[in-house]
Amino acid sequence: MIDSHLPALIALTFVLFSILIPIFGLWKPKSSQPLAVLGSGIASVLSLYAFATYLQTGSIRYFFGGWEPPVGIEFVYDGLSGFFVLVINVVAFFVFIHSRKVARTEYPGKEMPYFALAMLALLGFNGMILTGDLFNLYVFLEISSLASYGLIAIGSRPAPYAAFRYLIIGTAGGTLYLLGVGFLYTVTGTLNIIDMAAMLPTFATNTAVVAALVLMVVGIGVKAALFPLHGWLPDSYTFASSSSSALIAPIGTKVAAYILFRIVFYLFGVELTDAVAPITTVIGVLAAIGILYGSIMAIAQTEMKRMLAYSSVSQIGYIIMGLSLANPLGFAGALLHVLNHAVMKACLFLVAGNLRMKEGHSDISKFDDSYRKKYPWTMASFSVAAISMVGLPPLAGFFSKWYLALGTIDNENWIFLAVILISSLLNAVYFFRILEKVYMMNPKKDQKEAADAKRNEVSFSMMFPTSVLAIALIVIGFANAAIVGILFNIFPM
Amino acid sequence: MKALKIIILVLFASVMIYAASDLPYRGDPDNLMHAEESITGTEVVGSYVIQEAYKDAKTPNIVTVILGDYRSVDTFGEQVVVFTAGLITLLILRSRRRQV
Amino acid sequence: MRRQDESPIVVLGSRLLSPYIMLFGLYVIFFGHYSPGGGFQGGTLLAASVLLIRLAGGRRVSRLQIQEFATTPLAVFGVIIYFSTGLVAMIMGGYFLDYEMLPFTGMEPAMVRYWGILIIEVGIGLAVMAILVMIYDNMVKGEDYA
Amino acid sequence: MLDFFLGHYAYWFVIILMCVGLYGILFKKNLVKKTIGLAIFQTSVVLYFVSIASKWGATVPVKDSNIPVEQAANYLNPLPHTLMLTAIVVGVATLGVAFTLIMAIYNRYETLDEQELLEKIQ
Repeated sequence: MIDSHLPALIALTFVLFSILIPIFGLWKPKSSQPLAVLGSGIASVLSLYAFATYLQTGSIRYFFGGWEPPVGIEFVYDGLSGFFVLVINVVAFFVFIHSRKVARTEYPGKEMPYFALAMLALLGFNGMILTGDLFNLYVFLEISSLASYGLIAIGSRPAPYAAFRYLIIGTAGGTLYLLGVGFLYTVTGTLNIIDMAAMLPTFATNTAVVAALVLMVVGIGVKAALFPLHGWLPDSYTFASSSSSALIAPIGTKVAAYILFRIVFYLFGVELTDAVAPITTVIGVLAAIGILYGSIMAIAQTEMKRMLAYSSVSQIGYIIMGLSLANPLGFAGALLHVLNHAVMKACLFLVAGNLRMKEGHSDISKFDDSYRKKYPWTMASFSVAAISMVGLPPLAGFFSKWYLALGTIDNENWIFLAVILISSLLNAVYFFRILEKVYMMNPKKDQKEAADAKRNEVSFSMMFPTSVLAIALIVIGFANAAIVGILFNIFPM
Repeated sequence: MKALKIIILVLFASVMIYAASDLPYRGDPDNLMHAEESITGTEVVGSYVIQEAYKDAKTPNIVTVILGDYRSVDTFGEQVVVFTAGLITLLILRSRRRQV
Repeated sequence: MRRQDESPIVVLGSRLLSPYIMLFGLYVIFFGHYSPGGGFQGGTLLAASVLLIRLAGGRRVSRLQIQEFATTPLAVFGVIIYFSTGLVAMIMGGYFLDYEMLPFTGMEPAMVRYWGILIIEVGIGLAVMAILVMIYDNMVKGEDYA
Repeated sequence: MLDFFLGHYAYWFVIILMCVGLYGILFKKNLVKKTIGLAIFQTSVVLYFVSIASKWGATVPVKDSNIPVEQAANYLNPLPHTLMLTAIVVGVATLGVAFTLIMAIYNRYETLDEQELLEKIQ
């Protein structure tokens, strides 16, 4: 009986906890963070169970209010949405474990609204992934965006300004998406994705449909930080508090990329998308430019969080590029990269959070070899994630790039292949310079102080999620064949 | 920078005019979204709710029935959006001193 | 800061108007089944009546109406009403927000839906009122932590 | 030609309003004015949805016992109206958050001009 309710239960868990946290938080503010961990833990278990159920019995459609789809709203739990839900909920669970100490130092006395908002942001992300209705997607998009603005505005001094810029551009993007939905509704008369997908081939030459596709891709592209629309991202991630950026960086842009997958593969279909407008080619080229631009800008940064933010711009390009290849290999590579990048980015931002907590900064130029003595576990996790980011074989990052490269070879798209290879080299440049500072001979001027550096590891609640995510990267690397086998089955054609 | 902004504005306006040129006429009862049945044979929401709303919920105001019943998850999401806005003011503007 | 002058005319006018606005808000919520209206519109009107008193009378008078610390629980309560309505329907064996499954015995399904819509409209009205007042209160304080 | 114009004039007004809103977002330096532009931009989409809901010779979507509901052409399409109730509320919530952020910015930097803000942040 519970099986048929799973899609709704995953999202409703977050509603329940976003209600429980204010109730208990007003009474005992300290209880907010454990409740958030509990909530996302339950959601992770549910999504794991739901994915196992999906593998056995197939996709689940959930009709809210008992109304059949064209009239009512449905949640669709199929392979793609199940995979994304699983990834984001598990990553969020580890980030919440980590944020206990951060909450006490960076925004004391504000745990209750902070964690309630984090729950609401996750509700929005889960709802966006699961929903099968275009307007309902807009509602969840706005929930998640508003909550993200709030989370980003907490942090260092310029954080509200970064959040405000994100608000302006993000809301404009959301409104463009709504307008695109309006055009599609005017032409077809329905809002359900499955229903509309059956009708759209009739209207392939309608200019309103062409404009709707362009507007929706631009609107969602803002959220996904697709290359020319990425302007809000570096400032937001840099100025936000460590736990906010660790929560939003791995999850937010992935979910927007998922909406692009939905629109291109499921709503329009690849052939129709290309017949309507050369969208896949255009976003592929933009993604390639974004990969190179993000990597080069990341090299120029000296602040670790800003470097990671630019690296996000570059990595989201891989996912969009896999989408634009529109073949099974590219699709599997992109999805595997969603998983890998979510884990890697979460791990790296948690490392940045650990350093900020202990050292008070995350400025790369001040790193030296006393760090490896002081923070052995943090730095080991960082090394694993960084090497995986560069894409060296036994680790997870290698395999997603491998499948993407195979996909480009399959399409005989040599330029994209070159972009992937060059970008890997650039990644190596900006990650190995940190590893070099930490592990190679780079002693402090004051020798005595360096020799006195004692082990000063962060507390267990911060070290545990960081290390688990790093170990997960190794596990994913060895289990890649099984994961890719599942991902090939998800491919819609 | 200013030139880029002007280009964006002009581009947007031209996309919109391009789209509007093929939109159905306003108020034409033969539009697909007002039709009784869609081209694939499924229900069209706009007509279905007009015909069935009173039978389903005994409520004359059709908009209320859609809002509260057919698309109640949208409305729930809407309430959550407002709730989110309230929490954000609480998060950003409340002082450091513990309230309550 | 300037001394706050209380104008008796403004206070009197607001106090005269406020109950009627509140009444109209309740009317809009409960008459949403028969005419344009509903939870959001009515909740906004309720909030307007509360805010009128807050604007005219200042803190001293508004304390008698809705206290500042009460707004968050009220908002949560409004969300709970909507959420639990859906959840009860789910526990009774239907889909989330399937009002037919609500445990009203001896009523035909259409009437159960009628009452279900009313319950959630009340929840929305409560939440919207509480949150708009909450936003106003927080903005008036306007203290920032940095 | 006249037919085309009469069928589409509502859309042209929406487009003009939208461009006004986008102009506000792109060119205005003051954060409050930017927010106003954003509000205009959102409202124009609301107007678009309301304008597509209309049918010639139909009445408001509240059941009237004198007008049979069996012919759907007698009533306006209620779905866009419902969607826009949601979108309006979302817009209001966004404005509330925007002004909250503006207040937080003003408390810290005591200016709302974008140029000055950027100088003060550097």
